[in-house]
Amino acid sequence: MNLARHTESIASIISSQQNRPGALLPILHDIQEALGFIPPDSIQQIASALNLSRAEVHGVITFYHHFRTTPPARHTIEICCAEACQSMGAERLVEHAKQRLAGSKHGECEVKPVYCLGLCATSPALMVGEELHARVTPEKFDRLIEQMGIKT
Amino acid sequence: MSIKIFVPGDSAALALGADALAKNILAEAARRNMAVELVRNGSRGMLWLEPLVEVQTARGRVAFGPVSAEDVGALFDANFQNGGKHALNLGLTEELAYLKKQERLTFARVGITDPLSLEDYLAHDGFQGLRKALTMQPAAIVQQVTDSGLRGRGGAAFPTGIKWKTVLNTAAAQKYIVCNADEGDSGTFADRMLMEGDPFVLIEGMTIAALAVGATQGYIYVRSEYPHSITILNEAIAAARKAGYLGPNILNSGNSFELEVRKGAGAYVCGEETSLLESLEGKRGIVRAKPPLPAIAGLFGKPTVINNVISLASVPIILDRGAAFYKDYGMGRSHGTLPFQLAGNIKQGGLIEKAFGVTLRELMYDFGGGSASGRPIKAVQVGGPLGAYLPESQWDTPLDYEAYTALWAVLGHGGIVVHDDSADLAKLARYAMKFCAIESCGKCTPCRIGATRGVEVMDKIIAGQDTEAQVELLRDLCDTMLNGSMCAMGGMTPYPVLSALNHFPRDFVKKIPV
Amino acid sequence: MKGSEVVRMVPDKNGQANEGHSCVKGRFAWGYATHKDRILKPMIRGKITDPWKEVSWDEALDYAAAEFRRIQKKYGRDSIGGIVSSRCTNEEGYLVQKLVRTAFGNNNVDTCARVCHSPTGYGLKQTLGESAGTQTFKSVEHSDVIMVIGANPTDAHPVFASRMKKRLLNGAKLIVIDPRHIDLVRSPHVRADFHLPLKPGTNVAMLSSIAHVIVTEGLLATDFIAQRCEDKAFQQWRDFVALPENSPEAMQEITGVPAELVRGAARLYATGGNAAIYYGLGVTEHAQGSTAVMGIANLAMATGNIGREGVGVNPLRGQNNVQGSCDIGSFPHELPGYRHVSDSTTRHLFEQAWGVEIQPEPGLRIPNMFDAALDGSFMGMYCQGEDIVQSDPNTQHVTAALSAMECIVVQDIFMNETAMYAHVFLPGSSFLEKDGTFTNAERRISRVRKVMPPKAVYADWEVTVLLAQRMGYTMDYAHPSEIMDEIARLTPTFHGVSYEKLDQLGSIQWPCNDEAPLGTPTMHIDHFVRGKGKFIITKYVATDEKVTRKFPLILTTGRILSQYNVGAQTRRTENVQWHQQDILEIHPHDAEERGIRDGGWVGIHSRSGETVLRAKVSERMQPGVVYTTFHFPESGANVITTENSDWATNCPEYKVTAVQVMPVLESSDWQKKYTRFSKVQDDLLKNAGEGTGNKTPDIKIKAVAKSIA
Amino acid sequence: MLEQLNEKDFGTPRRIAEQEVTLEIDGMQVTVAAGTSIMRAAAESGVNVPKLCATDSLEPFGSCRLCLVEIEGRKGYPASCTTQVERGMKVRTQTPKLQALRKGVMELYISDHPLDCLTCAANGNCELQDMAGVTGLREVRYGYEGENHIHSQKDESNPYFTYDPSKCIVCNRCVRACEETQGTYALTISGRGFESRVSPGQDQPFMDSECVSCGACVQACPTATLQEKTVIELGQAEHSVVTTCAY
Repeated sequence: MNLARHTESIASIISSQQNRPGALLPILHDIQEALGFIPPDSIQQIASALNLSRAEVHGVITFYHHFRTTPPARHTIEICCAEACQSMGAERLVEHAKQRLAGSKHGECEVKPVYCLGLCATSPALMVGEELHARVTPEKFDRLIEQMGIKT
Repeated sequence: MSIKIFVPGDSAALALGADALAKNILAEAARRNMAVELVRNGSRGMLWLEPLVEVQTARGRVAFGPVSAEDVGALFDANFQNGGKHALNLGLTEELAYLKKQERLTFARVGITDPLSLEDYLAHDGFQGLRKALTMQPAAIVQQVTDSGLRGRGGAAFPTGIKWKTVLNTAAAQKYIVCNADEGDSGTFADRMLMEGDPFVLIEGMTIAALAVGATQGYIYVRSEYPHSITILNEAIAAARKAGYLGPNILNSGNSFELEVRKGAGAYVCGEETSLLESLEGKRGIVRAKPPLPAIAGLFGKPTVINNVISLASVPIILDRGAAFYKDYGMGRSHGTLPFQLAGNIKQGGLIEKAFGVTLRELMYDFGGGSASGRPIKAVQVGGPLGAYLPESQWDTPLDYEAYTALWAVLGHGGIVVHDDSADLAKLARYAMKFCAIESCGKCTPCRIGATRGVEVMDKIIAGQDTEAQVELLRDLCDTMLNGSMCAMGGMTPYPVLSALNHFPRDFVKKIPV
Repeated sequence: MKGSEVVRMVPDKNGQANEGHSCVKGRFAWGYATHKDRILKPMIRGKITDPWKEVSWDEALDYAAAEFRRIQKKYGRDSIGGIVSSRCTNEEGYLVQKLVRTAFGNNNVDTCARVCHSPTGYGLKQTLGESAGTQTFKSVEHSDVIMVIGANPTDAHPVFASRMKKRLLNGAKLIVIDPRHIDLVRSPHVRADFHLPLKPGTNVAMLSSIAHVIVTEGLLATDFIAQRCEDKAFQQWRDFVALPENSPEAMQEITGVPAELVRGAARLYATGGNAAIYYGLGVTEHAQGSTAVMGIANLAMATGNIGREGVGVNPLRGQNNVQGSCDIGSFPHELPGYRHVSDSTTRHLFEQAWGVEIQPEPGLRIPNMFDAALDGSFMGMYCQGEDIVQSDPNTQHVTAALSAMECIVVQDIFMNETAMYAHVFLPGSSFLEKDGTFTNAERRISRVRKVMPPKAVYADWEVTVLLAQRMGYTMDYAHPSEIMDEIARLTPTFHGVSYEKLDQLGSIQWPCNDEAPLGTPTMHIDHFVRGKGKFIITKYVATDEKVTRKFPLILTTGRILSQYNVGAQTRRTENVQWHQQDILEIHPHDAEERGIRDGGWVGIHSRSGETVLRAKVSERMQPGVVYTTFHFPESGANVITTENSDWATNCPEYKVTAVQVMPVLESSDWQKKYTRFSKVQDDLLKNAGEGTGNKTPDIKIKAVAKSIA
Repeated sequence: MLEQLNEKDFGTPRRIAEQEVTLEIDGMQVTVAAGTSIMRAAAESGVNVPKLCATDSLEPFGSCRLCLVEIEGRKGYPASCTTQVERGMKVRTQTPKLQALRKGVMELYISDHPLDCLTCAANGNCELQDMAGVTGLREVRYGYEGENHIHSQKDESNPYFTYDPSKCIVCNRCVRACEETQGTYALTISGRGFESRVSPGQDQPFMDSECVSCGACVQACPTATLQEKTVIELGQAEHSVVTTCAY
């Protein structure tokens, strides 16, 4: 996605949101949903639209772990590592996932921890995009990888 | 005459293949040219049975679970649509002990109604509370909530009535109602289940709050890890607004209340009320100094009611059935019910709404059926990642705010995470510090530096390096964090750490080859 | 400090003007004081083509005095004069004007305030009765509405801009009237409620249309006016302003600002609560500068926004002691305290104190000096701490005049542009090397305290005393405090001022006398200094500087944060890292039309001359208007400004010059000539050492600036 | 602490109000304007509560947690900078518990701070150094091999001052000065938790940010993190003179 198209789509997102009180987070969410990340050089555009400084917008982006300023891997798997899932083997699942994806191309699939998807009675759980998976056994994880077409 | 089949749309069910199941049922019914009305209800809360399919029969709703997409053919063959015999047939849902022994007030409709059907909601006493509130003076509404004994269900357990009263008595051109749906505690999903199972009750509760304190704008701050809750809430809000229960002229009473969902962005600390307000204002989720209290100077500096999903969702029934009815449940100063969430290494995990006073043992064994692994239960963390670990000796204490405070434990948001004897409490104590280091907002020193040092001290203890001195240092650090921190993040991380240390000392001394 | 060496400079928390804040210049850019360019030895030369010759102080002063006397004998008493700097102290300014009126025996003394706020002096004197701002800076904390017209505080008055922003952040409303989209219009957390982007040179039209709204929509503070203002003048003013020709609708095509914007701003100013007007050189440096100042005073009186905290008419002065240099009588027509030379009682007071006869007629203003030099009747000048070649408009005219003169004495810390035309160079002293006082825009007199001995033996006031003695007039002061005592004795508004009281109170805002022993924070509280406020009709007259086919754009000039005035000090500090050269800002539309690239070289022609600058394509501009700063001599910004000036005070019309801008490949002829000329002068300076072959002795001072570079 | 050089810092800004409030601090009756912080009330009556993130030119922030006090009838240990005086309050600023807490906080600070006081540009004029003395810190039991910022890269892009993140205690005084005193908002804290650090613009050198180099942050900084290059070059000043700016 070249920079010019970025600026356009960001501009339309901003204009649709900027008059809402506390509009920064909604704007950042929409940009990340549209482009997969928040381009650092769009921060000036966002800041001036909201009459903030670049530093303030940068401070907010770096505070929240959900936001990222680099393009994401093709797939991102967020595995819950909180206590409930730990009690049902989340750590083993993370190890398994890492081994399983070791062979995959760089930038193909990234495994990230997340702290609680609210599926604590059906642990261990993970989320791919907005798709949830519960009681994930290593086998179930492997099937999921195949369905997602990730070559390892 | 068409057959009514219920397949839950709750995230837990979706995570276990409910969508594929629903598709298969419709396809199979079409193949057998049967007229079927499929309802995507909320979850009944018996999560080991999800996806739990129900069928409307003359005798009542018959439950089948856990159903996988492959079972559909066999179910139809067994005439399941009329409650026919089948291995998965669990009999009438209402008769299931797990449900029957609960006192479902806040969660009365969850699993029963179609979450997005206004008629379904109205048919189950929906908006009665609001209609009554519309006939009352704001102070009278606040009085009802105060008399009901309702306290903050997010974890602080602050009397909701008093909070509302402060906002009512603080004059301002603009006031806000903020719903804390960040639900970052591990082991908790009550907010999620309610938002996805009965969004209208939350909307009704917030509207009543608005009437009570004179607010015209409300926000629901939902964590980014709950995409489905956000979708369902937005649809419910749109439906409620179209039908006049929200918007410029609620039930042409002249009162206006607008409601908007806002998405969090991966910060546990934004569950703390002032950090949440900073986040809503589009800033870093840094904890504010108190005073001023949010009730006086909250969102955008204006008086703000900020309550948890369950607190707000419990208001309609209080207004509908009266304060005394709600107060009658519970014990001591813990009135009403709490939706406990049984999770972790448990055979029958799920949502159990009970009056205060029930014990941990009853929940874990009578409801939970013991550990999922079959091994003996060693420790139970109650109240999320900042809750204490309880050894067996404390499982008979009644679940009551004051009783738990006496144990140096907390009820918190009602999350119960069960660990069997394979759990190493030193590693869990280390995780408590690690979690605090990951989620600390970084403003105050005890938490910003303390959590990171806490992990390092725990590593030395686990590695057996001069354990005694390190344990003493750990206690000092916990004292600094407990008393020095600005908020519960750093202030309560010592609860799991010290409870693990005090109740399971053996885990802290054994030498593990590095 | 460490001994007599500056370690760091921090704002004083108890400073009543800045309350613990500073900007990059004051906080860090003080290295110039010990910069290697400092000239530390007096020098003289016969003609400006001769090399400089280093001489002793005695020889230089004797030579200067002799030359002045020779010129007076040859061309008459009025053939010499002096210029007071707005960067030197009150005491030094007082002595220079005293030297001219006593030793020189005429009134040919002027100050660079001529080219900045002289219209303020005139305008406010006519309407309110005192040539100074009416408030303290602190009063902005009580303003509900702030109107900024013809000023860019965040660049030119940064410390006050921060105080203003603090007030804006917690609720005050803001009206900005400026051709450019300056930072105050929109920057983080600051947003002007009204921005009226008028065409340069149409301030009076705008002010009249605002007044029109206030009068015709019944927003007048009628009882304030009845009590406090002259009724007849008000009636005339009201009827004039109410004329349809002054309505926002009528004025729209003159100012280029939509009428409803003007009406909105006017209503906000009149009804928004405490409303304060802050204005700068963008108001005064016009052909109708004085008229605009009176227009501003009219608005304040019409809405009763005078005489309490949070309101007022507040000029933002161009330099640290512009206010002071005007107060102590450096204008040719006034003696200290704004009292006209023709007022015989005042004149006798000074004649008696100084023991000389003072001419009753005003002397030459700076522009008159140039004209007189060209027609051979003004041949000698004593110029202390001022660089008229770079800061005055129409540079060729100025340099021609100076070249025609026979003895120019320049006293400065560096070899500046004017010194290239000088015959005697007397080393000056920086503010670190002398005691004295400055007076800022809120009439606050603050102490300047010596922290190191003068690098060139004498503080500036001592040099003036010595020169006077050489010309047969004795002034003896042991310490600048005695000079201030003399000013206090002779000037009613300064009666109560003394160094002792200044040390006690920290600072004093004049008038300070028996009625106001501790000074006067807010003026015109119960009555105006002139008794009743006087409304004055401000008829809009378009400037002669018209855009033509040949010169279709309007050039306006201004300041940038990191550089100061002619940049003599700041160009010799690390501030150059922010602003290396003067840049021409141009609207994208105008640039595109002319094939101008961002960063490319452009030639700017006006009917006065031509110069070449790098271009910056900027959305801040409005189509048809270009902008530059004048901090660097080689930019020759003033080569293209014209001789137009304010009708009442000759304050040059820097802000409106019709120009054409075209991409070019090489610098302008003027710049080539300038480069050659300054090269020659540098060489003449290089071998100034009496046979020692090298430049001024390189004193081993731990020059802090050097260690940073 | 070069007392005579730096005037007394009362910790929170002066408040102006009609009514006055009288309270007891360490047994002394103190009367101050309503809205004044306990910290300032104590400072005005000669009791200097330890502080690091508080300075009287900026609104209180309450992050360092050194200024905790005990108030009769109020549980916990409220910060005296963010807690305002109330009629009849009984405040204790020094108790064994407070001493332990302050030492605990200081031990954490110094566990992530270079131990180069003697060669540090702020030597003799550093509030962290003073507070370490006041709180009686004698040992840092965490050791120094844990996570730390001691090797952070210096930013010397601004010609007049240096930003050395290794000495930053994240007290936010610079960020607050850029907002409250100057109004440019060029600084923020980037990241959260342990790696929170001051960030001009988007984690850029000062010269590439919107910083107008007014020096308010350098003056507000309690340590050598933001330090004038002239002080680094020449060492601390030994006397000061009040004069008026020549610009």
